[in-house]
Amino acid sequence: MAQMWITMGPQHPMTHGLWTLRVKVDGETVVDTDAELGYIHRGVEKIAEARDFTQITPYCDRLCYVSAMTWANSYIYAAEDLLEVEVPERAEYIRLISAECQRLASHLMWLGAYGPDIGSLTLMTWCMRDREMFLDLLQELGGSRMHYNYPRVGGVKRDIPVGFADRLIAKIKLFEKRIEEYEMMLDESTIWLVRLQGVGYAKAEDMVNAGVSGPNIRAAGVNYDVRWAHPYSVYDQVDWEPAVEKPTSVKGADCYDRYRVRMEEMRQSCRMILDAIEKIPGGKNTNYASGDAMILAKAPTRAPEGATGFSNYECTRGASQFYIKGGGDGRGKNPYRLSIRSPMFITIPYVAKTMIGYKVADIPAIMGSFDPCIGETDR
Amino acid sequence: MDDKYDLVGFMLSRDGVLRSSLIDLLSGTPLEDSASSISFAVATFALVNVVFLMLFFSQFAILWIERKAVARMQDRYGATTALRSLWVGENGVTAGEWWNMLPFGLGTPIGAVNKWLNKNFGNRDENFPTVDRVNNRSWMGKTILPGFFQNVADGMKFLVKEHMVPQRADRLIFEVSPFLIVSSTLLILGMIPLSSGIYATNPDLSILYAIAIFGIAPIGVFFAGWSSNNKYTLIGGIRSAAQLTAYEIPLLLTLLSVAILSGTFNIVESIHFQHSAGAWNIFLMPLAAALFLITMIAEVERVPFDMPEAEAELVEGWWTEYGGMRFGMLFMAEYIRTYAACFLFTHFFLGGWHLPFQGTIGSIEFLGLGGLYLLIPGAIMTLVKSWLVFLIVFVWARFSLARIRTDQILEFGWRMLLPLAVLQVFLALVYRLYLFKPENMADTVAGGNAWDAFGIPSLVPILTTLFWLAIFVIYLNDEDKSATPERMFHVHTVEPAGTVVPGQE
Amino acid sequence: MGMRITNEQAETAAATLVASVMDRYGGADVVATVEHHSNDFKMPFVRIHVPPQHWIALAKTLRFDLGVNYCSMVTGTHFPEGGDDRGWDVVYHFLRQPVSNQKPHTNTVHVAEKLSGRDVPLEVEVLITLPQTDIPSVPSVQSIWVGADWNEKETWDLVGIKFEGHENMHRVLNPHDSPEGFHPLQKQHKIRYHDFNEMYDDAQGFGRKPTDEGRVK
Amino acid sequence: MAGQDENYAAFNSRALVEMVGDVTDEALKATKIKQFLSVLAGRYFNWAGRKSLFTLHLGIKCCAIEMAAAATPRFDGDRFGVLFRSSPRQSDVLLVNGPITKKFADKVVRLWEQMPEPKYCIAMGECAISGGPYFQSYNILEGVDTVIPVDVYIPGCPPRPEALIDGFGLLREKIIRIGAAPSSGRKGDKPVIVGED
Repeated sequence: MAQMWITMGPQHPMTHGLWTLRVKVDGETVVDTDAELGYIHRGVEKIAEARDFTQITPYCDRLCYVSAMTWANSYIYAAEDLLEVEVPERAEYIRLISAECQRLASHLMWLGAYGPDIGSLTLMTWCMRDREMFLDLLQELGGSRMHYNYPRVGGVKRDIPVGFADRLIAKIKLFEKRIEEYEMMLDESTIWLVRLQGVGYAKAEDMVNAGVSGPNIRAAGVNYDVRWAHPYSVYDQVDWEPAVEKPTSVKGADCYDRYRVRMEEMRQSCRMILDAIEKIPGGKNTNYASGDAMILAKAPTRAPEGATGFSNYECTRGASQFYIKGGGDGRGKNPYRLSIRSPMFITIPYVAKTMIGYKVADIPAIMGSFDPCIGETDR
Repeated sequence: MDDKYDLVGFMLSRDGVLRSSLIDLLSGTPLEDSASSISFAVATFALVNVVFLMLFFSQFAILWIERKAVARMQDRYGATTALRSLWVGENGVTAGEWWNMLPFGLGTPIGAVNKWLNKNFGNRDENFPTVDRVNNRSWMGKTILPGFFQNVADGMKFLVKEHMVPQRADRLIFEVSPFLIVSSTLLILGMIPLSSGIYATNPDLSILYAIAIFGIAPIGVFFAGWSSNNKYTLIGGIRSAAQLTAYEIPLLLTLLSVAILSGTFNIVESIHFQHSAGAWNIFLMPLAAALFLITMIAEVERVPFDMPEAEAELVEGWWTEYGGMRFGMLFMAEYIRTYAACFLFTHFFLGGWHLPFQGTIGSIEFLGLGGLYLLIPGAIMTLVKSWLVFLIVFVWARFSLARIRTDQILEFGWRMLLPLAVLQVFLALVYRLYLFKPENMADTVAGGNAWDAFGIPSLVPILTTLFWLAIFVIYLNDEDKSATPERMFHVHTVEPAGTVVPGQE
Repeated sequence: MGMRITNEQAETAAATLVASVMDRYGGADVVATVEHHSNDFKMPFVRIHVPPQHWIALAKTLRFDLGVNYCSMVTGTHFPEGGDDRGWDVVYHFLRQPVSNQKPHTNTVHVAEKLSGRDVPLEVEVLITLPQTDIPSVPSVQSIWVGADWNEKETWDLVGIKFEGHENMHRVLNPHDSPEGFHPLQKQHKIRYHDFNEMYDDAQGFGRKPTDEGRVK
Repeated sequence: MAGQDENYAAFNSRALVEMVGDVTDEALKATKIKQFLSVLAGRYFNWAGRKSLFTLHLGIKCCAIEMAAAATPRFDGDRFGVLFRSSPRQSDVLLVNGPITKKFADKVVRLWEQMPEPKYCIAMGECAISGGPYFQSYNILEGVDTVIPVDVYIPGCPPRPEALIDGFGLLREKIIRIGAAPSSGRKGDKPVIVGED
């Protein structure tokens, strides 16, 4: 059969968003690929130059619609680096708990979207069902289902409500059982194994050189994690360890490793949350008023000319980084230049090349296993 | 044993009520000479229509079964669409008194009925209209057969959708292939008896005929995939052709073993054999039953063998370009094929219209309970059995399994199913030649006992079932949890990743 | 229990990298210093000012001699009123990650407090200042870090920094039919470069409506 | 690539099919049965059309996640016959759930034109209605209604799944007015906005 180019996208079930993958197939085998991005480029970096530092947070929420809290936190750490703010420890704990809840929700969304890619439709509804638990928890903090606008420069918007801790612990305990349920459903299924194992190999050093980060690196056998390598929160005080896989081939990690490492990360997040909610300073059932010194530190609103802020944050899909130059118009009220580094923007072209040589049916399996999110990719 | 309710005899036999009355009616008219053939034609037409309508409308049940069963598997409630909104409108917005637009006041009774329905079964007063609306609480959320009419609505909607043909498509073949698929699928229903007395036609080689009809639709699928002039549909058509070719052969061998065991190529006679010999075929050939189900799932292209219409990579597979009623017909054809597969499994392995333990319970003399038990119509039994097969096998497999890759499908078909089917043929030969006692066959209520051994009645089916059950249990538990998980299937990589620069080849 | 790289480890690692850079490029007005973040942990990082003509050599040194293996982000900035000597900034952010290929059925579990020398994760920020010009250009490091490829594409697309020697440069976020030389993050552009009415006067052809409008309802 | 009129069949099949279609249309026009059925059967076809709204599986941005959540156990849009198809040929509703960039405007118009009549468009979320938070951006259109006629607007950033389900309900309110008896013009002729009542 002759070789032909197939254009997958922008509207395609495989893409998990809006982008185009041009695939050159020889029969059922992929011989060449080409990625095309930019279908939802909103120009957030330009808009941010006309907003002050508090107004930028909602845009960072909307950068990645699956893990809004982590992206808002990532920006907030950069802004605190720029404005030289010391954050109270209780606020750090609350940020950690909220970010890990968001990580659970995001990984559940990934697993739910990965099920239809492989063909199991029930997995999607189950994962979304469990995701609702954590959306409710985050809703108690931020007041919205998806975009919370919760962290502030110097702390968080409001304290955890009374009784939040009990609900959190109960739901985490329930969810730890649900993880075993999913593993029983998937790891015991031979079809799931033969679809994921031996597909989409990626070596660790190649991925690092190409800019891939996060769980995809840890799936290749190294426990490199921004949370301990470039520490930014109280992750050194709570009980956890980075999830890491043992790839079974010299060719690196395959889709099954990436699936396993995300399941393991969900376990670690549960462990982290259960430990942090006990260690939180000021007590887990006390509720400080908004703006209290325990949860919100005084922060300047103007950045000096020439000051820069940088944050390196372990987002759910990899290392998300913000670089802010202070001293813009309005005498420093808003950034002169806000630069966003999205992990998926660099990962997607690499993944497109990773598919070469596999079958057409493996394209969604490989693409989905890297967890693409186009909102952060196009900014 | 024949079913009590003999529609065929009622309509077609020369002294049956219908034909005799027709002949009496025509006597004395110029048509008297040909009265016999005319009555035969009329009776055949009536019979075929009755059987076809029974089969066709009973398939709305499996659509409903699938929809609600899937909802339960996914912790949802499922479709709740009912006919109520015909008279209560949508959220209180109605279409006005549309019946007054009918000419000559024909709509007046419709208006009266509508008023009565609204008075008795209308919406209750709602305190929070939006909340009740979104949570589907109007009329306390109670509906008749919730969701049953959803499929009716889908079908009727497709009727009025615009018909589009892609500009570059080969228009003739694009238009013809759905009709090829649908017509060949409907022909299968002609071969399927609902009971010994209710069938459209019953040729001697009906098994071969049904399977031959099954083999026609793939051609239409490939035509549809090619003529749409779309790369997704083309790949889907090619996948479908390869897959169906690979799975036809094990299917035919399985049915050959059934025919060998029951000594006939006729569906009705094979069902009679299962009762007369005293055991259903599934207890004699569990392997054949499993092979038949697997190959049939592949034949009707459902998960896990739905590569031709894989939503993930091929948008909707080979019917991506079909919209409107063409898509509705293809959708219906797929379900008719599935339904026919359920019927064939019921007839070949589950004893067709025979009741469970018909011989034992049917021969109870106490208070005539056996007679009462035998009064259950065989057609109902056939429908219930095939619905259960659909629910337990097809729906459950579709929504709990994932999708296999094309090369794995073909590898599975050629390397595992084909040898097993050959083995099953030999097993059937051995059973028929050495373990089968023809002299013990009896076509009575109690049934025969042709499968006894050493004087123990029906020892052969018991031992066979236990043997295969043991093998199944061992296969389930033999995996070594502690061993390092070795990768099972490796994909051959033609070029290492990243070595090809796009645009330069 | 959680772990983290301590400040002492990071300080020593940064100091060694700064020393090795300085004794090699000290003469060529390359300035490498150890800076500190100003949020909670005050973690140190390395900031290197390099003129564009020495950038490729320094990049090769960083990548192959000093083990800086991860190019995370490229930021271009436009300073219209920055004066003649500082019209544009190009900031590369690099990370040093202790990641290596694994043998089958094995993995590497680092313990942060025990890491030392080349294995300590480090953050390097390379600052290239360009004079005031219409076509700012720096040499491309696409061939040294694969990760720099699409970052540089994006920087050219949005800011208009020209990367010499970058193969297959094309627009990645803006539409391919964007006007030549339109780079939205340059300061002379408003957030919306088209006027409000232009959209409906069909300037870019986006005012077009499907032909079946009105038949639908 | 085959030309527009080039054809692989032995004779010009297009002419044949069109001729047959014209004959059928003439035969239908000749009789008056069409007018009678259009009233009587029209109401039942209208019921079918509004009860099964197949939505195009198009996920643009944040609201796509809520669109997916509307099909999951807690909200379950399937109760109201809302299914998601991946092919525009088989879908009735184009659910625009995100900002329309200049790069995507042509594509979304093409998707709209690939859908068969009758078809409806729902603008979900601020971005699809007006550009929302990105209203000022250099790459965003002010709402999808600059390129596509919209039936129902669902405000929110993002709207909750309940709002989406209610938006489908309001779309059904709009459809039931099609071919309805002339009466006091209730809402349904103008674009519907969720939460208006």
